[in-house]
Amino acid sequence: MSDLRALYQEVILDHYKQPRNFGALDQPVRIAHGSNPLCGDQIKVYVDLDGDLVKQVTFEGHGCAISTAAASLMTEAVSGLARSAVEELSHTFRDLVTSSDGSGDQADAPQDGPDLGKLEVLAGVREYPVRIKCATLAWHALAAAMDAELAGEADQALSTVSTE
Amino acid sequence: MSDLRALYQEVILDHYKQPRNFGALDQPVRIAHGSNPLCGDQIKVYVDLDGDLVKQVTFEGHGCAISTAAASLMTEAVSGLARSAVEELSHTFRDLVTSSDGSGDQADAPQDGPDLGKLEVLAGVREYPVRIKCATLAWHALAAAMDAELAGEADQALSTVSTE
Amino acid sequence: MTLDAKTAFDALRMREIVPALRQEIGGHPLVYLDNAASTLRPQQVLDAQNAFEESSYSNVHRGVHTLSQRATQAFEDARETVARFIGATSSNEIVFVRGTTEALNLVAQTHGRQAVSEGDQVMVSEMEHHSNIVPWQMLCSETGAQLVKIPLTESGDLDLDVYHEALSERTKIVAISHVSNVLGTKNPIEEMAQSARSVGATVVVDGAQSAPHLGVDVEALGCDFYAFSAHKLYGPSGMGALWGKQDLLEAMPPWQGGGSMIRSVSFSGTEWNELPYKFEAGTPNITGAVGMAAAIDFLEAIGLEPIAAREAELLEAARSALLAESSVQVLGDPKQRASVVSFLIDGIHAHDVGQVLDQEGVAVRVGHHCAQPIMEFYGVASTSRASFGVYNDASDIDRLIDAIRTAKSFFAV
Amino acid sequence: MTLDAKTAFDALRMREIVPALRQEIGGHPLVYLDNAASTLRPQQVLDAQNAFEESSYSNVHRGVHTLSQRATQAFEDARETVARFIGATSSNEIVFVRGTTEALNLVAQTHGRQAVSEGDQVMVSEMEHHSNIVPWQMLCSETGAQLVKIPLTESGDLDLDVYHEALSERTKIVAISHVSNVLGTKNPIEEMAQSARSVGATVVVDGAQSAPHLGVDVEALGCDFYAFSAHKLYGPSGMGALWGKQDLLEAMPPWQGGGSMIRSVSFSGTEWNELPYKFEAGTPNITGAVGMAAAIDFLEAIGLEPIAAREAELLEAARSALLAESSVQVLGDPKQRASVVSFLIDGIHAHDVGQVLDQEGVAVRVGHHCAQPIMEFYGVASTSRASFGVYNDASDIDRLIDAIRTAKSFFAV
Ligand SMILES: Cc1ncc(COP(=O)(O)O)c(C=O)c1O
Ligand SMILES: Cc1ncc(COP(=O)(O)O)c(C=O)c1O
Repeated sequence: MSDLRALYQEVILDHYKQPRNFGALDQPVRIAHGSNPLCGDQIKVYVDLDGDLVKQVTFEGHGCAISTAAASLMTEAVSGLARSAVEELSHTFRDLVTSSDGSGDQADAPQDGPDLGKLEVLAGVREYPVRIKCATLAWHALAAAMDAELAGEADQALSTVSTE
Repeated sequence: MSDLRALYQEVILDHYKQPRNFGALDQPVRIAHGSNPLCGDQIKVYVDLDGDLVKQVTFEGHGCAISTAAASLMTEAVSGLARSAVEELSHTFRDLVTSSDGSGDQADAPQDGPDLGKLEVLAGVREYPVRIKCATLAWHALAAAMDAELAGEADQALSTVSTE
Repeated sequence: MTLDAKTAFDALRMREIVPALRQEIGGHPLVYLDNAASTLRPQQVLDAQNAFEESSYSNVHRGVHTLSQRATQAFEDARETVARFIGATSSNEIVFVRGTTEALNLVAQTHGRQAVSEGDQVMVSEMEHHSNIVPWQMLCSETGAQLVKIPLTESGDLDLDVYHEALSERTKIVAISHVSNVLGTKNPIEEMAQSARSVGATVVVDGAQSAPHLGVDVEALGCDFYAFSAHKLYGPSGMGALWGKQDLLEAMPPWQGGGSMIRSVSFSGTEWNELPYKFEAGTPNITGAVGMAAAIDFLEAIGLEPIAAREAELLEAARSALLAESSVQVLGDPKQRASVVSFLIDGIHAHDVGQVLDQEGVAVRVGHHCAQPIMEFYGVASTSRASFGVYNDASDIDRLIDAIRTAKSFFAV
Repeated sequence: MTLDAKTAFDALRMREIVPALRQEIGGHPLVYLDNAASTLRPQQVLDAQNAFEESSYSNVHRGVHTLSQRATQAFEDARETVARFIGATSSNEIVFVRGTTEALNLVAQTHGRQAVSEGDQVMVSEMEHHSNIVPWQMLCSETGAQLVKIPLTESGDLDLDVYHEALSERTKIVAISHVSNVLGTKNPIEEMAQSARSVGATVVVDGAQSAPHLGVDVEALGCDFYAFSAHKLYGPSGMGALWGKQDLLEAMPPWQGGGSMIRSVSFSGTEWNELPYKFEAGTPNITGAVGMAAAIDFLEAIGLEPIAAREAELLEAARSALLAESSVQVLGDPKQRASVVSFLIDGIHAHDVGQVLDQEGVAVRVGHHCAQPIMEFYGVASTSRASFGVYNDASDIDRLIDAIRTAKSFFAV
């Protein structure tokens, strides 16, 4: 159970049960789909861009606790930032959730990059390689949305494998 | 070495070095090819039939000691027999070389059927499953020759497998 | 449980027999309920493989030396064992493959290409594993044939009325799983095969989930091909078998070319070998065959009937316990079923269910189980699945239910 | 032998390390000279497989539970090991297969079908193993392309003049073995690949006999595909790898359909997965991958360079001893060679040679070695072949020669 708490921190459960910025934007400048075939999760990220400013980000979709909370936390973290700051944050976040590769050594976490704030609660995912994709799904979709040259929908399928 | 002697009895070595009835028949009534892809052996059996009588059988080809000696011994054993007697002999011979399936128990050898005479020297093959096909190649070809409804050539490839 | 079966299983003391079951996960003794994905190997299977490696391994066929003869003997004995296990008339009808998936692809790419042309139909059911859908989709898109779906009903049975109705002279192949890996549905192959035969279609049975759990007799099933995997029946991964009717196998072209499937090769032409070698190009999984035969020996020593009876009881006990649990839903209620049950917990995503259960030492599989059409049918993205094997017992179901309660309380549902 | 290598091998005390070598055959300690057909496994490979079975086995990918994560990790680590072993840039370029034969068929049936049309040419050499002939023959007969032979010279080398001359825009694929399994010839792949590239042909290398004996760097070879088998490099049977250049692999259609090679499946359509999973349908040989990686670890711990040097010395010593022996003929005298020598004894059929040698405890392979075109070229039906591995030493050559003398005296030649 203690291990479970490390993965599913209270903040995560809270954002899972009450996702923030949940729902479509009326007039999004960009939209992207993300899907994780591993668990069938689907996510749609709406982005309101104003030049270089990410004014607001919302999301819709159904996923596991980790992917829902990660999306919810992401929308809070990036709304109002400059595009470049979002990219930096995205980078730092991915480092956070992948860096220790399950060794559990917190000291391995990246020391540089922007402050992750509440996003830190997702650090526990590092111990669960198979869940890392849950935590980064929304971020992949956001990146796809921002990269899309034109307004419109972008598709981002998280690659995965399924055997049994 | 004692095991080798059981497989390669003196008679076998003798027939290997000096195969009897070796060569084509001038006016064969039947001819059949036999091949053992396992070792690349090829044999051609010539049969001079007179009604129900197997007047003479000869062979050509290159093979290992067992297959050459078996062919040579066969030609001696069957020449002059009635077709039905040849079939019976063939049957008894196959039993001889396959019956104990390597258990080495001579008592397993068939007690009924015609007297095998010199063909008995091939009994040691039973201990070497992979060599059984060497001992029966000529007999397969002979059967193919006798079965062929019309004078002409019959083909008999001994099925086998080759992997490495 | 019948008394006899009980004795058989008690006597087995499975945790002693299967080394992987001796471990702890998250501080709890492992409860392994992921048998439909793959099974754990009994010591005797590992021992058989190791002994073979130490005293008899060599490449098979062709060799004169002692090891090669021993290896060939063991390999062909394994084929006999497999043939007997599924009631094949001859071991010539057993083609060794990597597993069910390769077997189905072999049939689709050889017999399929022979039998199916533009305008023909291939029927597969809506409950198939991807391995029994995609090869036929590929065949259909290659040939211009149509892939027709035998639909599911809410209970998780196949809609046989639709099936019988849909069969026609245009139906060339019917491919169905014997037992569903998601719903546990046991399909009435005998009946379905009979109708298929009456229109001249060949029947391909995906036996991945039936071979380990039911006593299978391919002749009685009335099918033409039957495919299964060793790793689902306590044997090694990378090993499986395709059974096919001799006349069909003989009429089929080879699939892969190489050593062992030929009689002779020259640049002017090549002759194929006889059955089953025509379909076994290259060095096979030799030790895998020995392991597969050892796994079958293991199963047969217990007896397939007691196994089926025992697993049926476990399945029903698990279904009842799951149905009795608040917030838990069980997928489907098939008429005949075996060894597998899928469930959902309201408010907890299957991925999270799997995570909590793992922490409690209970291994289940979560996801779409390579059967996305079933997920679509029930309108879910994924399920949790418990599947049983010879080494499970009633206490494993208690542990499963306890872990589900932990999950519910953790997620406050 | 260089001093370093000698130390390395002495220190290994191979008979202690490889359990199968501890047995006696015909009352003599086994001398195993059939390594080109298949190798024997060191204890550490068996141990790695057993340990994996006991603590980490489960089906790979998709699973959330601990065992499935361990299994996935071990499986993907094995892929990294294989990639590193042959100098691949990315483990995405490594497709796990049953062995060389399956790898070659995969390339022929996917890339081959894409690249080759009627009137095109596929070139293979006259020294190929059937596994590198038949798949191309099948492709040619399917597409109407022409199979062109790169001829042998008496020494057992390829006639490179003819090769360079024959290459043209029509040549789409050149398939050659790195090392011949009959003659031991080491073909100049770099040079041959360069010419092939200049006419736009893809180069497929059969590495079955090079991977275990040379340090292979696929990038340096300049080829497009490289295929090899685990069972020939002290790993398990039923396991092997295909390396392909990423852009080629990406452009290729999948070969087999099923679980794991898809991203999503529905009756309206299916999306393929990314590399290398697109080519790995169904449950793979999971424990086999672990064993293959353990075998590579075993080889790398000794070092591929010392192995190549040591085996080269053994080969030359064996060739000299055979050539010095009356009535013995050695097939070919290739410029560059490795680990394999074929010979004939006048007046004794190879089958009988193999039999006598076996009785003396010396395992060699006799027959056509799945390379009938070579037999045809030299006008022989079969040969005896001695092939060396890491566990052989000079005393094995003495035993071979002694056994040959026994055969000669037994048959009075
Ligand atoms: C019903 C069914 N069919 C086919 C397969 C594929 O078997 P394999 O992965 O061993 O090829 C599975 C494995 O989950 C299955 O459950
Ligand atoms: C040169 C060569 N190519 C291909 C093969 C086939 O390998 P496998 O049987 O492992 O598929 C062999 C095996 O003998 C070989 O020596």
